[in-house]
Amino acid sequence: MIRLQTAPIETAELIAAVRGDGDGAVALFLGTVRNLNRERRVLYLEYQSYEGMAESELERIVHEATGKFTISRVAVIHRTGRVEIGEASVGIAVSAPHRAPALEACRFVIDTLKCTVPIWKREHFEGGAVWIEGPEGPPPPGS
Amino acid sequence: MIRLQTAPIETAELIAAVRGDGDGAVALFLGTVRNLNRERRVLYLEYQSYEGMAESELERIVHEATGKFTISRVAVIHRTGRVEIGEASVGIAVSAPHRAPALEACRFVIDTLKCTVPIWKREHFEGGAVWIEGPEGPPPPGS
Amino acid sequence: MKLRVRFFASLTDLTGTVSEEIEIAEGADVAQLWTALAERHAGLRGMDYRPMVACDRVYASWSTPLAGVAEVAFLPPVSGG
Amino acid sequence: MKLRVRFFASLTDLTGTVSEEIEIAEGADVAQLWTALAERHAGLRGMDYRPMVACDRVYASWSTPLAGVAEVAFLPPVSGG
Repeated sequence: MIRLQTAPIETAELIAAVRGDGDGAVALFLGTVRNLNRERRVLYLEYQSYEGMAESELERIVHEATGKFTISRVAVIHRTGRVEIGEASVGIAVSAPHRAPALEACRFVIDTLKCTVPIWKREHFEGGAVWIEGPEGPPPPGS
Repeated sequence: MIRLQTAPIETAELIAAVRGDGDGAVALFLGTVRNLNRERRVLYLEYQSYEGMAESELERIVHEATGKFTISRVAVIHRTGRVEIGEASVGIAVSAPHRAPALEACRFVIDTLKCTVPIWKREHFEGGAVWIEGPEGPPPPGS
Repeated sequence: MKLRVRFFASLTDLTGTVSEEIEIAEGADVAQLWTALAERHAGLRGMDYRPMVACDRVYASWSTPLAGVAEVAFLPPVSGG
Repeated sequence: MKLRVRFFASLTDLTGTVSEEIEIAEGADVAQLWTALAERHAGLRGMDYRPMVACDRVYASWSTPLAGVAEVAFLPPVSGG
């Protein structure tokens, strides 16, 4: 299961989507919105995604994880729009026969998601808002 | 929160027990009962614990994890008595400002729990039951 | 040929738009498209990095030819999770 | 002095009990207690490994003296999780 949604993430749904009777482990990761970022008080975050491409990049990551680790199923839900402090912006569940690959694949999916999936967050604070963007690439040609 | 219980584990309770507004990550691990073990069809498991000592060993592990990793809170629930196929026998939740220590501490807690916490499982299968016990130590003195 | 261009995150602030159509020469590549866009949008000319690019929702490079492409998206460093 | 002894997992099958009281000499250690238990329970004599031991719910060693200890537990290799 891969989904972008504006509604809050239900962890029970993520777990139910991956759980199987042959599995001995389920690893779950939730990225949650912090009330502080770089010592600035955050009011809420707002997520923008490139619809269609975000889902297909997530599919690619899940496919890569399934090839790399001995796991059974992966489910990923990412919020879009406004996400409040303390809420989960992303939830990842991985099931596997044994615990080590479940936890390692969960780590791989969140790490890769943060590098490649076209989703951006805008941080809203008292008096303004800024786009938070990852480490920058090389300058544009001719600049 | 550290608890042994006969009732099914509610993951929402584990997550609520650790989540804080300053945290950016929650890692959760569920150990679930497999329907097959060493190619034998399992009917259900039965967990026995050394009450009092199991909890204090878990406290010790949580304390060690909190010293070792930059994490906020840890919650552990382990079932005792009969646990059905597909149900979680153990649930561990760890919150942290950042994702890497949350996932690493979760791994540390389950790995250490499996080595030191006085809990044993008895596997029930068609026609019998056996105690599952970890790797054995040296022979008793004088044997 | 006609293309749809999409901007995301800070690029929408720099261009004042999330999406626009542009007419570009047959045989142009992504770098040439960017040059044309920078002529339209002063905000893009001051950028100190080159964004990632996707052609029809698949990551591409700045030398990717645009023949047969319907939608090009410029993607600032992502920050999901 | 009087002690409570607890057995777990396969040790309950080998001894036929989960708990019993035993009278042991002042100054005895865990290893001496085990020898006394093995005299009572034939099942313990055939064991090919030495279980872990806890004194008053804290891991101890086979040379731990039993003075002041109320409860000794013998613990097969654990298998929780």
